[in-house]
Order: sequence, then C-alpha cells, then structure tokens
Amino acid sequence: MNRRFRLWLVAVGSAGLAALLVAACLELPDFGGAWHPYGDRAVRASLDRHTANTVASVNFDQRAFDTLGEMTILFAAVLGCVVLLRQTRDEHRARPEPADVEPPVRRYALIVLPVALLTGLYVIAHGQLSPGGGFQGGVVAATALHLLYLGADYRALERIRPVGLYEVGDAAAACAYLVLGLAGVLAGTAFLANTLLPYGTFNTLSSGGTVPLLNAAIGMEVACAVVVLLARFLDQAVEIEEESRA
Amino acid sequence: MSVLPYLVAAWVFLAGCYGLAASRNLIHAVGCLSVCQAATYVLLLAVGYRDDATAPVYSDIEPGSRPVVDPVVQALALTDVVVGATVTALLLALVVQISKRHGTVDPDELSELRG
Amino acid sequence: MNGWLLAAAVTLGGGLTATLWGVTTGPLGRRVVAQNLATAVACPGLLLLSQAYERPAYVDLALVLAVLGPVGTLVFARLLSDELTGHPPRAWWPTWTAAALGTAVVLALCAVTAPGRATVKLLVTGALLVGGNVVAGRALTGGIRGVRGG
Amino acid sequence: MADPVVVVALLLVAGSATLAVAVRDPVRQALVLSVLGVVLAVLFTVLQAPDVGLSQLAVGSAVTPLLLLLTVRKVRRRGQRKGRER
Amino acid sequence: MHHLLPLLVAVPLLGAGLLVAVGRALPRVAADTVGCAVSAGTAALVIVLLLNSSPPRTEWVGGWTPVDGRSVGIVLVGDGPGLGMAALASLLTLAALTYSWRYFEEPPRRHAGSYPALMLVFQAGMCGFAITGDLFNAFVFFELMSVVAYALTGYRVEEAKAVQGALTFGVVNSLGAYAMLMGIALLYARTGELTMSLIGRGLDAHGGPDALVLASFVLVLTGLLVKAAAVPFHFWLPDAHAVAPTPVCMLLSGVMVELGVYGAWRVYGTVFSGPGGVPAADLERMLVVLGALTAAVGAVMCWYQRHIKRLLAYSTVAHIGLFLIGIGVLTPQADDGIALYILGHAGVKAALFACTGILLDRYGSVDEHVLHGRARRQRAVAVMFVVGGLGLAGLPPFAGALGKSVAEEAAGGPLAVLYVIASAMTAGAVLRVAARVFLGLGPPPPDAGEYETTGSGEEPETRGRLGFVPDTMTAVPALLLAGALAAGVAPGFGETVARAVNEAGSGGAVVPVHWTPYGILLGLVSTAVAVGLAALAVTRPRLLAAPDWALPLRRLQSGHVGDYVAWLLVGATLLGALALPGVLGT
Repeated sequence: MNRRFRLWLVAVGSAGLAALLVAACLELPDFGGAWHPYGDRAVRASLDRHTANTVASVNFDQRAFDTLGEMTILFAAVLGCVVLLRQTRDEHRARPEPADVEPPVRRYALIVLPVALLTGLYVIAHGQLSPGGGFQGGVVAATALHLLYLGADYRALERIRPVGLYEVGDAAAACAYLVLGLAGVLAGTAFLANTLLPYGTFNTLSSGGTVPLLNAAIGMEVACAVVVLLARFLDQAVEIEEESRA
Repeated sequence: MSVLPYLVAAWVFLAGCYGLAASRNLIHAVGCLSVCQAATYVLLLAVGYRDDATAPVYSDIEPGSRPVVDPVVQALALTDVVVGATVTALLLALVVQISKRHGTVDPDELSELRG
Repeated sequence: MNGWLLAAAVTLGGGLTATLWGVTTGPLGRRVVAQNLATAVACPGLLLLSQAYERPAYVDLALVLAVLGPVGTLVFARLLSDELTGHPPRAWWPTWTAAALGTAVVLALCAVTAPGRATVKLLVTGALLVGGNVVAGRALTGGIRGVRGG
Repeated sequence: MADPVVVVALLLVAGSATLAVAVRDPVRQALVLSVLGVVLAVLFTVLQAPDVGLSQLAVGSAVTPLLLLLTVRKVRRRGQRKGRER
Repeated sequence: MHHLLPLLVAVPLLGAGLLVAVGRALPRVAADTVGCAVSAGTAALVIVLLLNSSPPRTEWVGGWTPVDGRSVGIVLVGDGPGLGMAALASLLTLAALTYSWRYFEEPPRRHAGSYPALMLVFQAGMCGFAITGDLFNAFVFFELMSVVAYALTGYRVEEAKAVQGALTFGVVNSLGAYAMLMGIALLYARTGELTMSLIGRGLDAHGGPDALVLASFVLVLTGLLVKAAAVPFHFWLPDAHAVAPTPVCMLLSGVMVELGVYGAWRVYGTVFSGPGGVPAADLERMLVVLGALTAAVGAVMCWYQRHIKRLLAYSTVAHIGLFLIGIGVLTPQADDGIALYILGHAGVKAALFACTGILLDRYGSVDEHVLHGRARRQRAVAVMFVVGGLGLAGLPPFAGALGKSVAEEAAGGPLAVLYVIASAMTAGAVLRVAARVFLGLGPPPPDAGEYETTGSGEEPETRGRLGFVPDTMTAVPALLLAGALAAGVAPGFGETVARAVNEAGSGGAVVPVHWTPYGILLGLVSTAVAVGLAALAVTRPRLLAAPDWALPLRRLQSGHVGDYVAWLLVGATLLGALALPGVLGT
C-alpha cells in the first residue's frame, strides 16, 4: 500500500470518527456540571475511613484492585524490558568512558540529589494526606538517583545502583501489596479489605488503615521499577555494543 | 463553550492517530501514541470537573467547606498515566531491537512481514 | 476571578505560548533553551495557581517541577551534547528573565503567606527553581563538554 | 465555563499536542513532548486534579524524554557505526 | 467461596513476584517447576469455583458491598462464562508452560524466572479480564494482558521478524485500548458509574439511544475487536502470531483473541442490551457483517499461506469471524454453540501450534515448501496434525463440531453455508500442509512471487536443534486434542455449558444442546470439502494457486504499522455507520 492510499484511508477514517466524537460531545453533560454520583459516594467513603486525600482512598482502598492491576502492568513492563533489552550473544559490553562535566553542573547535581530524594520520600509519605502518593514519589526518587549520571558519569551511577537488588525490591514490593491484600481474605473479610488496622486520626500520617501501607508498597515498587527500566535503556545506549560483523 | 474540553480531547486523539499513521520514524510513532493517550486524560478529567470546586484533598481545607471535583476520574487518570508510561517504555525497547535487527526505524523500509 | 488567577493566566498563557513557539521553530539549540523555559514559566504559574485557589497543598506540584524540570533539561544537554557543542545557543536573556520572574513570584507569595513551614517550602522551591534554571542554562551553553562514551 | 484559565490551558494542550505530532524529528519531538507534559500538568492543576498533575510532571518532565533520547542515541549510534564500517 | 474470586488474579501474580524475587538464585528447572505448580494451582482453583458457579456469585473486592444498590468498589462476577474463560486461560497457560518445560534456549543471564513469571502474569491478566464486572477494571486487565503479550511476542529479540511483529501488535492494540478508554469515559459522563450492570441501568434510565451511546459503543467495541482481530482490525494478528514463540502462540490464538469476542459479548449483554443501549437489530447488522467479512478474509488468506504459523494465525482470524456471527445473531442457542466452539477451537488450535513448534525445532523451518516431504518420520506428530486439521473442519464428535452445528442451526441459511466453507477452507489448508510436509505427496508447489512471507530462515527455539522430541512436547498436543474430543463426547458436557451460559446471558432460558442429524451432516460435509480441497491442492497445485484477484487482498497485509492504524480508523467509522440506522430511527 502506498503512502497516498494510506493517507486517504486516514482521512476517511478520521472524518468518520471525528463526526462520531463531535456528535457525542454535543450530547455529553455540560462541562463543570454538578452531577457526580460516584464521586460524591467516594468522598463520603473516604472521609468515613479518615483518609484526607480522597484520590488516595479511591486508589488504595475503594478501587485498590485497579491499582493492583496498574502495579502489575508496571511490573510486567519492567520484566518485559529486562527480557527485550538483554545482552544478546552477538553483543558485548564496552566500558563507558568517563565524562567531563563542568563544575557548576556537577555541584548542582550533587546538591540537588539528596533534596530530590527527600522530595520523593516526602511525596510518598504524604500520599494519603496531600496530593501525591506512591507512584509520583517513586518516580521522583528514582529520577533523583540519575542525577549522578548527569552530574558525574555512568560509572558513578553504576556504583550506587546494583540493578539486581532493585529488581528484587520491585518484586518484593509487588508481593507485599498482594500479601496485604491476602491478609484480608485470611482475616475472613475480603481481598484488599481495609478493615485490619484502626483508621487513626484524620489528617495524620498514620490515618486511613492499610492505605499508607499499600501506598508505601507502591512507592517502593515504582521507584525500583523505574530504576531498573532506566538502567536497561542506559545499558543499551551507553554500554552494550554489537560485535562488528564483517 | 461548555463542550470545548471534550472537543479538545477528540482533536488530540485524532491528531495522534494521524501522526501514528503518517509517521516515518518508529520513535516518532511511539511519541504520537503517547499524544493519543493524552487525549484520554483530558477527557477523563473534563468529565469529572465541577464548576467552582476544588481538589478532593482535605489536608488543608475542612471537609464539607467547599465543593470538590470527582475523585474517581482522577484515580482513573492516574492509573492511565502509569499505563501510558510503561507502554511507552516497552514499545521503545522494541524499537531499539528493531533498529538493531533491521538497521532502520523507518516503517516504510520494514517489509519482511506481508502477504 | 481574583488577581492571583489573572496573574497565573497571563504568566502561563503568555509564557507557555512563547515556549511552545520557541520549541517548535529554529535550530536545535534554541529549542532546548525554550524547553528549559517551560519549567521556568510553569513553576511560578503553578505557585500563583496555588495561591489563587487558596490551596497550599498545590505547592507540591511546583516543588516537584522545580526539582525535575532542570533534570529534564540536563538530560537533553547531556544526550544532545554532540549536536549542541557546534552551535552553543545563547540563553542568557530568557534565562535571567525567567529567573527574575520566579524570584518575583516567590517573594510576592512569601509576603502574603504567614511565616512558617509554608514559607520555607516556598523558599526551597524558589531556590531550586532559580538555581536549577541557571545551571541548566549554563549547561546548555557549553557546560558539558567532551562527553564521549558516558 | 467561568474560568478563562481553563480555556487557556486547554488551548495550550491542543496546540502542543498538534505540534508534537507535526514535528517529525524524534529529538525535536521529545522536546515538544516534554513541554506537552508540563502543559498537561498545568491543565490538570486548573481542573483541580493535583494528584494527576504531579504524576504527569514526574513522568513527563524527565523520565519519558530520557527514554526517548536514549532510544534515539542507541539508534543513531548504530547508524554512525554502520556508516564508518562501510 | 466467592471470597476466593480475586485469588484467581492474586495467586499467579504472587507466583510471578516470587519467581522474579528469587529468580537470580534459582536454577532453570526450579523456576519452571514453580511456574507450572502455580499455574496448575490457579487452574484447580478456577475449576473448583466453576463447579460452584451456579447460581452466579458476585464478589465486591475490598468488602465494599453496595449500600442502597450502589457501591464504590469493584465487582467480580463469578458466573459460568467468565469462570469458563478463566478456566480455559488457566488450562492453556498450564499446557504452554508444560510444553515449554526446559524448552527455550537459555533465558537472559540470571533471569531464569522471567519467562514463567511473564506467563503467570499473562494468566492473571486473562483471568482478571474474564471475571471482572467493572468496565474500567476490564480496561486495566485488558492492558495488562496486552503488555505481557507484547513482551512475550518479542521474546526472541534476535529474530528480526519477531521484534517487528511485536511492535505492530503493541502499537495497534494500545491504540485500540485507548479508544476503549475514551468510550468508558463517555459512558461514565453519561451514567456516573463504572460497574457494567449499573452503566446499563443508567443508559436505560436516560432514554433511547443517541449519538453518545453510539460513540461509546463504537469506541469500546473498537478496543475489543482489535483484540479479537476482526476485519479490518485484524492485521496485527498474523504478524504477531507468526513470530511469537510457539507456546505463546498457543495462548494468543487459543484464548487471548477469544477473550476479545467474550468481552464484546459481555459488554453488549450487560451494558448496551437495554432500551437505552444499542438496538438488537443494529448489533446484529454490525457483528454479522463484520463477522462474515472476517471469516471470508481469514479463510482466503489462510489458504494462500506457506508460513505454517501464519496459516494457523489466519485460520484463527476466520474462526473469530464465525464466533462474531454466532454472538451477533443474539439467540441463546447460538451463544451456547459459540461457547462450545471456543472450547473446541482452543484445544485444536493450540495443539496445531504445538505440532508446528516441533517441526520448527526439528527442521529449523516452518515453511510448507521447504519442509516438503522432510517430516516423513514424525508419525506421531503427523497423526496429531491431521487429527487437528479434521477437528478444525468440524468433524464430529469434536467439541468444536458440536458447537459449530448448534451455532449453524441458530444462524441458519446462508450463514450456515459460510460456517461450512470457512471452516472447510482453513482445515483444507492445514490438511494440505500435513499431506505435503508429513507425507511428501504431490510435486513441490510453485512460489507465488515476492508478496508473501516465507517461513524459512527462522531460528529453532530450543537449545540447538532437537535430536529427539521431548515427551512433554508431544504429550501436550495429544492431551489438548483429547480434551477437545472429550468435551464433544462427554455426555452432559454440552448441557452444562449451555446452562452456565444461559444463566448468565439470557436469564435461564435453557435450550437443549445435543448432536442433531443435520449438524452431523454439516460437520461431515465440511470435513469432506476440506479433505477434497487438500487433495486437489496437493495433486493439482496449479489449479488452486493464488489467482490474480487474491493479490490485492494480500497487498493489504503490508506489514506497515501506519496502514494498520489507518485501517483501525476506517474500521471504527464502519462500525459507526453500521449501527447508525437504529440510532437515527429512535
């Protein structure tokens, strides 16, 4: 099929889909309407269980099963990247050469690294109170580690980043989430039921029953997963080279 | 005016689809796919918006003092963001392997599977 | 609509439109500078929004952006160093303007916030933002040289 | 639709998404995508979804561009090596 | 009992997590054993739940039982069809893991657990999708199984075709999933709910169907039909199935694609079948037209393949078309038939892929022309391949034949003819391969020109070329075929399936499901046609060589991901156009 025919197809398909979507948009309730039955119920349920951030309550309590799936997608993608970006038989590792970074950039990276790590941990820890949570904080913390690559070089990063350990951490955190869920079944309630722990005082770090625990598990999972993911790509871009075939 | 956010979502989705179909570079195509996905975030959050409301986060406001937007769509969009990032990573990993095995990332030059 | 919201709308609308224009036109160097500018404009914008909605909790977004935005730019500076070394972009004028904007917004917000943890958070955000942008701008204009393998 | 700032953010999203598609070179597209990430985070904030905005910032500002650029680098490095060998 | 429903997802995931956590220290054999054990445990759990699924139970995850009929949680539905699909997925995963027992070449260094872990996550995703009663949760599990499937398809990264097929698969399916999510968002905007049954009630409360219902239906169905590989969303399937490792093909063709059909059936039945949904006549038009197209395209393309895995992949496409027609005619009887047909097809198709895998590993090729007469000594495999071909044709008493005959009677008339022709053509192609490869009959066939994918140049999947065929690799297809046969002969099995399907679908209207003389006759006719076609093709290759009119059809399958995206857009438009009359009429 040539390009022209393809673009014709796209034009026909997009026109049809656009007509359908625009017609649907005109039938939608007006933007900013006040009718959100599920949302209102979710807010009430969250306040009943002393979780200040209702989004965290939906994620880690009311629809925790969705988050289980989401976490698994991340877990599977990391596993997939480990498999897909493995070093194959016709490749070898070249030792990365040291990089030469200007002192201001190096100083900045070394100063911001701990700040960024702390920010990540703060965002995870306050997940059930203020905006943020395991996912957001985990990504920030994982990105923070890579400041070492930006501020120094790849070898410096490799020294503080035993990828194997992070893989184990990723899997262990995923298991922890599942075990917390199974605890509900063993206690005779239901999978992922938030009935095991006291709900605590509203708007404190220990409020919300199992929400902070699940949140922490996700935080660890995401941080480890992102580190492993980036490690695989960095390996490919920096270290792994193909044997030159004649 | 009251449908602008929905129309923006539809536009972004279709623009992403066009880019995907017309792309000459697989890395660019994966980028376009993430544009398509941005449309879903916009649509979800637009559906959950409520006029003059604030975020359903009670760390710094009293419960019940202000109307809040729908937290459910936010949770859905959050899940969606994670899904999008991981799918992007996985597809990019495949692109890396394609460039190694085929020596090109131009979809027009990949012609081993056909018929 | 209060004054803070108006200020946020103007900052974000004007600044990000300019950024968008900069990032899609011209040579690569200019585009990277524009990308750096996106952080520098959006972060004060988010701070203004937080004040406009009277939600101190929204400051977290600005904080995260101030931490990660410059990291993103440094990624570009590092991985595009080959393309950028030939034609180092000139970034002083927009970088310092954005830094001034960030400083002004942070100071204005500090003035209206009761002193306490919130002020500290604002100041940290401001310091990270301005410092990060200046360093990232510097890295773009030839800070990372001689990167070969790493 | 009381809020002009929502309109501004929506238009910015529409514009940057269109440009992200229109820019053909993957490196330049990565730059536009990173701006799109920031613009989306702003939109999510004005739609009162700071949680989503935060995760968009976390993913969009550093991780996704890093992945894209590392892929480009790997692909280009191959191309250059191939070119030298010929 | 129903508290155990979420464990169908949790148990395999826990197994996968443990495999990755301790996989570095684990020898290969241990990792494979753990994978099989966990998979088998889950399969046993599903079957126990399935035996207790009458009447259907629901489980609210996290104990969020509804208050005043509304809940904030996610519901899982433990009814016959859902648990049946979960059981099928679990059993096939177990079969695939057993088949690949110590089979792949060495796994990535110090990651012995990664392959069984991915398979277990795949199993969890399929089980979750099958039993969920929540639309967004269905999207999450849909993505989960897609993501794992991309990774598994590209598992052999040193194969150029494998990574290309996996990327095509990934892009098209992700786009379909995002379309589905747009549809879910539209439904949420209208009804404010995510539980499928509540969305259905919300739509009914709003009144007759309008553009929004139509658009959301089209978008959701686009996602599901991309997964189900209906024409014109089907292009990714042959590209992905031809290149995926054999055990993965068994899962993709045997159950994942069928889950797309199942999803369409479930979503229509619980969300869109009320007065506020899509009128029955429109659904029938959509699915029957699309199904007929799919069956025709799949059968024709299947006939003209020489790459054996690709041939089997197209035969899956053709059968998906038949399934779509079956659920499209909207009679309880057809639903029963399709349920049985899916079971029978899964066993037969997985067995055929397994046999092809043995060929690939013995001879390093899956090309019909290259293998001509080379596999004469593989008698056991030959017998299984032929039996599989006959099962595909619908020879009584295979379960597929029983299901097909029931569906044919329900569809009636010209559609029954299509059933016979499509199954006969795909089976004929399989039998032709068997005759050429295992018996060496006929002259070597001519090449059809450059516009085709050959099956040569593939690397064997095992460690080195196999000197002998391991017992696990022959036992698995034999058991699968035996299962497909047993499901057709076992007295009362059909009735049980029919009761389970009807309890969930049409509210208890049990229709008798048994062999009828008419059904047996049609089954024999299609088998005879298949044998005849194969004999003709082998003895007179020129007569049935690809005619000119088939070339444009082959050219459509261009391997270009942009083309496939364009077809996806066209397909969505086509779906909308087909359903438009009913929506305009109300």
